[in-house]
Parts: sequence; C-alpha cells; structure tokens
Amino acid sequence: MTRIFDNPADFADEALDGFVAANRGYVARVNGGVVRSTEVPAGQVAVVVGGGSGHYPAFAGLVGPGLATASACGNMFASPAAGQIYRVAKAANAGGGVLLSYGNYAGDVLHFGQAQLRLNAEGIETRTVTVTDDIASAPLDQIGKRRGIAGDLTVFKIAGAAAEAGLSLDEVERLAIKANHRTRSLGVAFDGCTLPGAVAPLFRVPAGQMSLGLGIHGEPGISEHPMPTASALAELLVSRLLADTPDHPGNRVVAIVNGLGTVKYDELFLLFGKIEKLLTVAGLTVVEPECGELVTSLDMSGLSLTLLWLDEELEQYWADPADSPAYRKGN
Amino acid sequence: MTRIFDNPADFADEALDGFVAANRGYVARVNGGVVRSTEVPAGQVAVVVGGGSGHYPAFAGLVGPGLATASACGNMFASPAAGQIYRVAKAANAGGGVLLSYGNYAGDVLHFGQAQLRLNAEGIETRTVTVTDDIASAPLDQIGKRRGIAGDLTVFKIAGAAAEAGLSLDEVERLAIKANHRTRSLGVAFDGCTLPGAVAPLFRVPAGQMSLGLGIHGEPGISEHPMPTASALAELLVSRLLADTPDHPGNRVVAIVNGLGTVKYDELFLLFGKIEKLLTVAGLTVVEPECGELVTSLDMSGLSLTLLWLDEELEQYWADPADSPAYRKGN
Amino acid sequence: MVLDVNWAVRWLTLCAQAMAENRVWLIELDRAIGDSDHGENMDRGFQAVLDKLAEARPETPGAALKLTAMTLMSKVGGAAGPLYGTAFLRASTALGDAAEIDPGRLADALAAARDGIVARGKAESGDKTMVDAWTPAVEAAKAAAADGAGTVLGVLVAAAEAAEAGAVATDPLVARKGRASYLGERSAGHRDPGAASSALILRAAVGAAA
Amino acid sequence: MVLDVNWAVRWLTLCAQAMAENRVWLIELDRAIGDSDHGENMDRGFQAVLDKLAEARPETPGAALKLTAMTLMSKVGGAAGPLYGTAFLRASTALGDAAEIDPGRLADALAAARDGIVARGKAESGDKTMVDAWTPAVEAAKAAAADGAGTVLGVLVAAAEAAEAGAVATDPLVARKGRASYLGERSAGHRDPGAASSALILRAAVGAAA
Ligand SMILES: Nc1ncnc2c1ncn2[C@@H]1O[C@H](COP(=O)(O)OP(=O)(O)O)[C@@H](O)[C@H]1O
Ligand SMILES: Nc1ncnc2c1ncn2[C@@H]1O[C@H](COP(=O)(O)OP(=O)(O)O)[C@@H](O)[C@H]1O
Ligand SMILES: [Mg+2]
Ligand SMILES: [Mg+2]
Ligand SMILES: [Mg+2]
Ligand SMILES: [Mg+2]
Repeated sequence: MTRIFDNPADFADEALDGFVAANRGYVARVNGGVVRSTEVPAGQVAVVVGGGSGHYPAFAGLVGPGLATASACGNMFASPAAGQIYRVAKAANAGGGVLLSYGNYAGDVLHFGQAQLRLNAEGIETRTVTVTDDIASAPLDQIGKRRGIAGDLTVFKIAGAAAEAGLSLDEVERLAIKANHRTRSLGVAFDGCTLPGAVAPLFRVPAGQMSLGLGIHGEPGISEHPMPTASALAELLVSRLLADTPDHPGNRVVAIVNGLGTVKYDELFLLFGKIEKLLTVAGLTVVEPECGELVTSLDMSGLSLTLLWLDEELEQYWADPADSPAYRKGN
Repeated sequence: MTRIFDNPADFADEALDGFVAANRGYVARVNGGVVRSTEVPAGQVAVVVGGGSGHYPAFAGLVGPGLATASACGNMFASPAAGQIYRVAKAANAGGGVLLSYGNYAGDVLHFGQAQLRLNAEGIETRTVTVTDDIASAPLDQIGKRRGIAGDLTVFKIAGAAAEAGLSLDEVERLAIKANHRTRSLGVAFDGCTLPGAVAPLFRVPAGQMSLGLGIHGEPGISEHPMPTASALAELLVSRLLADTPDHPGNRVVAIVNGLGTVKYDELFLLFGKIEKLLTVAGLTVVEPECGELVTSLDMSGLSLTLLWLDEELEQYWADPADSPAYRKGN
Repeated sequence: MVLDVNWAVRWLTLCAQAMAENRVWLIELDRAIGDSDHGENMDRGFQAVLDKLAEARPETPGAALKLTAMTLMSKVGGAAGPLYGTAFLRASTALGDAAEIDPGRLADALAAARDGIVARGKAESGDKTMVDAWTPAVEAAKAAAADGAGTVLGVLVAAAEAAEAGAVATDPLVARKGRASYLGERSAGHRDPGAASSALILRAAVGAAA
Repeated sequence: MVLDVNWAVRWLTLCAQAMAENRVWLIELDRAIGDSDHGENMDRGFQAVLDKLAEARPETPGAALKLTAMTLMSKVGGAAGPLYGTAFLRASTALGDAAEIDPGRLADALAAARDGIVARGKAESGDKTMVDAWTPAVEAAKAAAADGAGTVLGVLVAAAEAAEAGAVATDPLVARKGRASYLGERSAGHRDPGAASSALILRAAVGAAA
C-alpha cells in the first residue's frame, strides 16, 4: 500500500521535489522532469529517458554521468506529456543531439514521438530507441511490439556510456538499438500495488499463485502458476529467456535480477545465486551482474530476470563507470 | 510476505551465498559472514559489523572501502554466534586491531562480547561500540540502553572512514562513539513482515494505524496513532528528534530517511522533502542526506528518520568516499 | 437545434459527466486487458477540460474543441490522451472558425477526428481499438449527412449508435494494437476500453443537442 | 532414582519436547514484550541439542550439559542462547566428571547455572528476566538439599515449583533488562518469556527423574 502523502493528486510532483532535494549533487528540477545538475560537456549526446512515475530508480534515479542526461517524469504510471518531454530534452541538449529512450508503451510512444517531431522541427536532431525487452508481451517474430521493463537499465546504461565516451548521435543510437536487440526480460508477480489514495490494489494475484509475465502497471500476465520454489522459479526464468536468445549471442551475459518493490533483497540474492549457477551450467559467463531494485512498480510484489548478451563493445560500455542517485558503477 | 526460497531453514545462508555471487568484486564469503574481497592495507583498523539477517543493506551490503571491513551474519533477525563473529573478525584483522560495531540488542551484545573476549585473549586488540540511536527505546538519561536502528549507518560510516584514513584503533573507537552519541533515530511502522516459511506476519499494525517507535524485529512501539498525512508525520518525527538533541549540537546535520522495506522510494522522497524544509525552518543545515532503503526489516512497512549532528571532524568523515555493494559515496 | 459554441460546451460538459459516471466501468474494462487506468485517465482529462473551458470561454465550437485537444494531450499520459487530443484537434481544424456547424461539416469533422486517431496510432479496423468505434461512426454520419433531409441531430444520433455497435463488436476481437495486444488470444472476450469511451463521447454529443 | 547420564539425556530430550510443545506460547509471550522469537529460538536450539546428543553420546551428566551449552550458544542468536549456554556450561563445570549427582552437588550446579546467567546478563532480581525464575529455584533447591532427608527428586521438585512461581511473579514487573525494557511501563502485565522457558526446563528435569 502507498501511504505517505498529503493529497494523492500531488503525490508524483511532491515525490519528485523530495527526490531532487535529496540529490542536489546529481539533479536539478526542470518543468517536466529532472536534468543533471553537473556539467555536461558541450557537444555530448543527451540521453533523455522517462516514463511514468512509480518506477524508481527508473527514471529520475538514473540521471547522472555515464547514464541518462535527463528524465521526463509523468504522473503515476502515466507517460509524461509531449510538452514536458520537449522541455526536458531542450534543457538537456548540449549541442550533440538527443536520444530519447523509454519503454515501448503506446502512451509513451505517442507523447515522446510528438516531442521528437517538435525537437527535430527546431533543429535539435533527435532519435528514439524504445526498449522492448519483455518476452512475455509478444512473440520473438514481433519483437518490435514488446514492451519495456527492467531492460530499460541495460539500454540506458549502454547509451549513457556511449554518450559519455563522446560518441556521435548515430553511434549512440546504434549502440542503444544493439543493446535493446540483445536484451531479454521476463517477470513474475505475486501481488499488486496500490496507487496513492486508492482504496484497493491496481490488481491482485490470488494467494499462493504467481502470474508469469505480468506487466509493471498490472497488465495481466500470460499464465498463472502455483507459487514455485526458488529453484523452480530460477529454472523457469532462465529457460524461457534462453529460449529467446538473440542472434550471434556469444557466451557472455549481464544478468539482472530486479525486484519490483516488496520482494526484498535477501530473496533477490537467493534467487540470483540459483540463476547464476543455471547460466553457468548453460555455458554462459555472467559479467558484472546486478541484483536489487532497479525498475520498480510502487509496492508491487514481483521480480524479473534480464539478460543482456554482450559483444566486445557492449561489454566495454556496460563496464564503464556511471554515477547517478540510484545506480553507480566503477569510478 | 517472504516467498522466494526452497527450504526456509536455509534462507539466510542461501541469500548470503547469492549476495556474494552478485558482489564478488566487493566481498568474499567466510565461515560466519563476509569480508572485503579487495585488499585491506596492512595495519588498518578492521571495522567488523554485523547482526541478524533480513536487514539488508545492513549488514553485509555495507562492506567495502571506507565502510565496514567485514560483517558477521546471523540467521534471520538473530545475532550471529560468538564463534562466527570471532572467525569473521580474525579474517578481517589486518594487524590494526578490530572495532566491533552493531546494534545494541542483548543477544548481539552477549555474542559479540564473547567474541571480543576471545579476540583480546589471542592478542587481537578489540573494542566495541554499540549503536544506540533509537529514541523510542529508552529515555535520554538511559541512552546506553537504547537499541540501534538506522543509526547503524552513521556510526559504521564514520568508523569506516576513520579506519580508511589510517587512524588508530583508539581514534576509530573515539569517533564511532562520538558519532553514536550524536545520532538519533525514530521510526514508525504501518504493517509487519513475514519470516520465510511463516504463515503469518511477525506482527501486525491495525489498518489505518501507525505504530510509533516499533522496533525493526517487531518489538512493540511506544504508542499507536491514526495514520497521519505526510506533513504531520514529518512534523512528528522532526519534533521528537529535535527534542532529543545532543549536547553541543551545532547546526549542521545529516538527515537519513530510511525505508524498512515496503514504504517505497517515491513515498520516502516525498517525506524527505517535507523533513528537509522543517529542519531548515528549525535553523539546521542538511548536509549530504540519504533517502532510501538502508536498514530494512524484510518486507516490513515502516520508515525512520535519523539525524546525525555533525562537528567538523564528523562532517569530514561523513563526506569521505565509501564504496560497498549497497552504499556508495564520493569517489 | 443549432450546433454552436453553447452546444460544444454542453457536449464537453456531458463528456466530463459521462467519464465521471463511467470511471469505474472503464477502469474495470482496462483491468481485464490493459492497466486499469482508462477510466482514471478520461475522468482526470475531462475534468481538466472543464476547468480550462471555464477559464478560457471559447467563442466558436472549433475553439472549444481545440482547447479540449490541448488539455487532453497534456493531462492524459495514457495512449488515449494523445489519440483523443489529435482527434479533437483535427476536428477543430475541420470546423475552422464557423459559428455553427451544418450536417456536412459535422460529418467531415468526425471523419477528420477518426483520421487523426489513425494517423497517430496506426491502428486498422479490427485491431480492437477506439478506431473500431470511430470508423463505423464516421460512415454512419456521412450517410446521414448525404441524405438531403439529414439534420445535425440525425447525424449525431447515427454516429453515436454506430459507435456503440462498434464498441460492442470489439468484444470477440484479438487486440493487435495498444496494451491489450500483449495478451494475444487472451484479449478476446473483453470490450476495448477506448472503444467504450469513444461511444460515450459520441453519445454525449447527442445529449448536448437533444 | 539416580541422576546419571541417562537422566541427563532424558532431561534434555524432555526439554526439547517442552520447547516444541510450548513454541507457540513462548512466541506469544515474546510478541507482547519482545520480538516474537523466543519459542522459535528455544525450539531450534534444543532440536540441535538432540542432534548433537545422538551423535556424540556423552558419558557423564557434565559432558551432556557441556554439549548442550556449546550447541545453544552457537545455534541461538537471541539473548537466551548465550545466557542458557553459560548456565549449562557453568552447571557442567560444577558437576565435573561425576557419573552420578547427589542432592548437594545438584543444588550447587543449579546455583552455578544461575550465577552464570547473572554474570553474562547483569540482571538483578526483579528486572523481569529469567533470573526471576532461577533465583527462587536455586534457593528452594539449596533448602531442599540442606534438609538431611533431601533426595535429588526432592531438590528438583523444589526448584521447578519455585521457578514456576518466580515466572508467574514476573507478570506485574516492569522490565529493566533485555528487549522488554524498551517498553518501559508497557512491559508490566506480561510474563517474561525467558522466565517461562526456564520454568519449563526445570520442570523437564523433574519429569526425567520421576
Ligand atoms: N495504436 C492505437 N490506436 C488506436 N487506439 C489505441 C492505440 N493504442 C491504444 N489505443 C486505445 O487506447 C485505449 C487505452 O487507453 P488508456 O488506458 O487511457 O491508455 P494506456 O493503454 O496507455 O493505459 C485502448 O483501449 C485503445 O482503444
Ligand atoms: N540481560 C539479561 N539477563 C537475563 N536474562 C535476559 C537478559 N536479557 C534478556 N534476557 C532473557 O531473554 C529472554 C528473551 O530471549 P529471546 O527472545 O530468545 O532473545 P531476544 O530477546 O534476543 O529475541 C527474555 O525474556 C529474558 O528472560
Ligand atoms: Mg490503460
Ligand atoms: Mg496507462
Ligand atoms: Mg525474542
Ligand atoms: Mg530475537
């Protein structure tokens, strides 16, 4: 349940203000979202991410050197409006053009798309890479229809590192597309989340059940199962993702075990340990993994596994340092 | 609810194994806990923390340069045994002596105390600073009886930075004691947490109610209140902590808003924003605050506010870089 | 009956009422195959439209619809926001600054609205979206307007009835656009929330003219 | 009746049984003024003691108690673990490697156990801890042993009854040690869980000898 607020209608705004207050060294508030408060080198590509609120660290928590340049922040689970995105992107632009990147949801696509038109019309060269990692949301042959979940992190990280390395907009876009093409996720949910002020959860999963592929806004899953053991859950997630392996995969993968909000750290680590073993048995080497809360859904009970199949350049950009309020790497 | 496990009896162990697997660059497993996998300079004081499991990032997630040298990890919410602590401390010792630091709970005091005797008997100079930040657990004139909650972080951070700076055991101990003396916390809870395999939560807070001062293992609070607005909650926490201001406080404070598990990030930020304003109005300057999940209690619904009143040297050690799986600062 | 700015304001007011009254129903429809927010989105959006109308006091039907378009686009983060926003914007452009709307222009404005939705959302008929309410509505409106004796009320009634039938006809469809498409075959057997709200909007237009 | 190693093993077995049977009750006592785990701690600890006993097959009562001490200390993370651990360790030392225990030595062993608890926990009588069960038990045991006609069974019975009375007498007390002390006045009106489990342990000693 979401309990801490004065007026539910002000929740997203007040939370964002508080986030900025707690992270002044990283971010500054602009109308529609946040931008880096640290200097961005002139000519650097601006990686502008965003989406609905309620997914922290996505999206505002991922703004910082080596990651996103700015984040457009909508209302709870709702796309920011085109005008917000436009203003945030303008504030972020350092002369190197803008890469918009966000999860592939119709509302976001429409709003970001409109912002992109406006930015391009003003001569700010703007491209888009939507994140489509969730294998539960469409079959592999319709990969472009898939929605984005925790794979946001791999795509933003690669794009952010490429921008930080001074690469051109073409190159940042190419790498982000490649990272997205090689990222796969699958999630499960055990219980719903409650929007501030709502009297009931957005959805429920029956007690003792698990919903496979349930979306991070409560979009229904693809199947229901009795709650499995941790070992069986690890098996399920790994086998489904490996069955969806991209072309030319190589054998080095980033693995990300992501908690949606109330599956806590010890549980995530326990599962990660089992997943790592299964991946190793499958002949894969796990490179610089992550295990924690990275793309959440308020207090939703659920988790996801993401794999990013690396090649040489992706591995380099994955390993590069990043420093944001919620995600840091290297130094 | 805690759901991800095979056999509940193996939960803490398997979670710790998975934690180490996900954080090999930081920690290595030893019998009884984890120690830094990175090199510790010879002669550096070893800051050995620990306590029950289920509080991640406390305690294993705080092991790394500038923070703890090692963590002894007990079962769920249960002190590690003296033998475990002894072994972890021996593995951590780099010749500079050992500072044991942990929350002031009878079980921990007894087990860590026994380990200390054994270490000292073997010629490994060992001191203890227990954390006693929770103002709900005893009146100010019995501060030594208070238990430790999120104030663990300020004490460990100051001690870790002092050790990293190459200070002697005497000095590290002095600074840790000072940090503890100048740290105050107060927590509230809205609902309980469930141990792995348990059929019911450890405790419940009636719907619509808030328990003030409820402990992080479900120890009953000091009073129950109807759920307040965020503004009223901020007022309550700030006014109670300010009424417990230490001697010679100065006007610079670290503020830490800590989530216990299922009060999520947006809620914590929203509250932080209000708290920061109140502290400012009270004439205090908030220095390098933290807002997130730092000392949790499985999936407990609750939060706490911690204030550390700085002086010059504490501010320096607070600002110093730290790099651990769950907590990073500077670089 | 003339369709002037007073009609337009009545229409938008009735839309807001309909969204408030059907908020829970639209949420339930969206819960089955989407993310449970369509009722919330529409309610919030049209409440904001009412606020803007009270402030701005537009002088033509076209101006009222333009204000509606801008407000929905900036207040509704869901897919429906930009889609309805574009629909109202295109309709407003089709109406120009005419003070009153005749049957032919009314049918043209509805067609422009539908074309705007298709241009933005790229959905085809049968994809189980709001397009499945709008396309039959536009066809019925055109037929009613082409009839020499057609009145604006007749055009509106024809459009509303066709939209309602179109919304009902989404029930058995498998979604190929929007959030419901993630469900594949599981989306069949549920009404599309956007088609349902589209029918409510066109029904409100009748009420404002009746 | 002789108190030999068989008695000691029976005692510890009955302790394990008592903790399993009273697990929920001890948890409920601890929920009121502690952290709801005393039943869990004691049950887990004594189950581990049973496992160790089966492996190690000690040959004297003292050896059985020493094994118990080591196991409780390493398996029970709560305050009760080291306290009971020390109690059993001191009792074991007091028994030495005697094969059988006479009334005087029994009372001494109980006193040693109590002294161990006090040495580790620094609680005084009336602080609402397990000491409030042990101290009256030790006094009663000493009195029973001092009586020329005293038997070991008599000593055990006296100790168990006094411990039970002592545990009951913790109800009105305000805790000054352990987790319950955080509650201040709110701790009054509840029985101390450790005093309750202490009474169970001493009652089991009677059962093993009867
Ligand atoms: N590409 C599209 N073309 C036309 N209509 C669409 C499209 N995508 C979604 N819709 C409509 O939007 C409705 C959902 O609106 P809403 O719930 O407000 O947005 P969201 O799906 O972003 O939460 C669907 O029921 C459907 O009618
Ligand atoms: N300092 C002490 N001296 C004696 N007994 C103590 C002391 N502290 C706690 N106890 C006993 O321990 C009991 C609680 O044991 P348990 O619940 O297993 O440990 P914890 O409190 O660490 O969860 C209390 O009921 C009390 O009898
Ligand atoms: Mg929706
Ligand atoms: Mg939505
Ligand atoms: Mg207890
Ligand atoms: Mg305990």
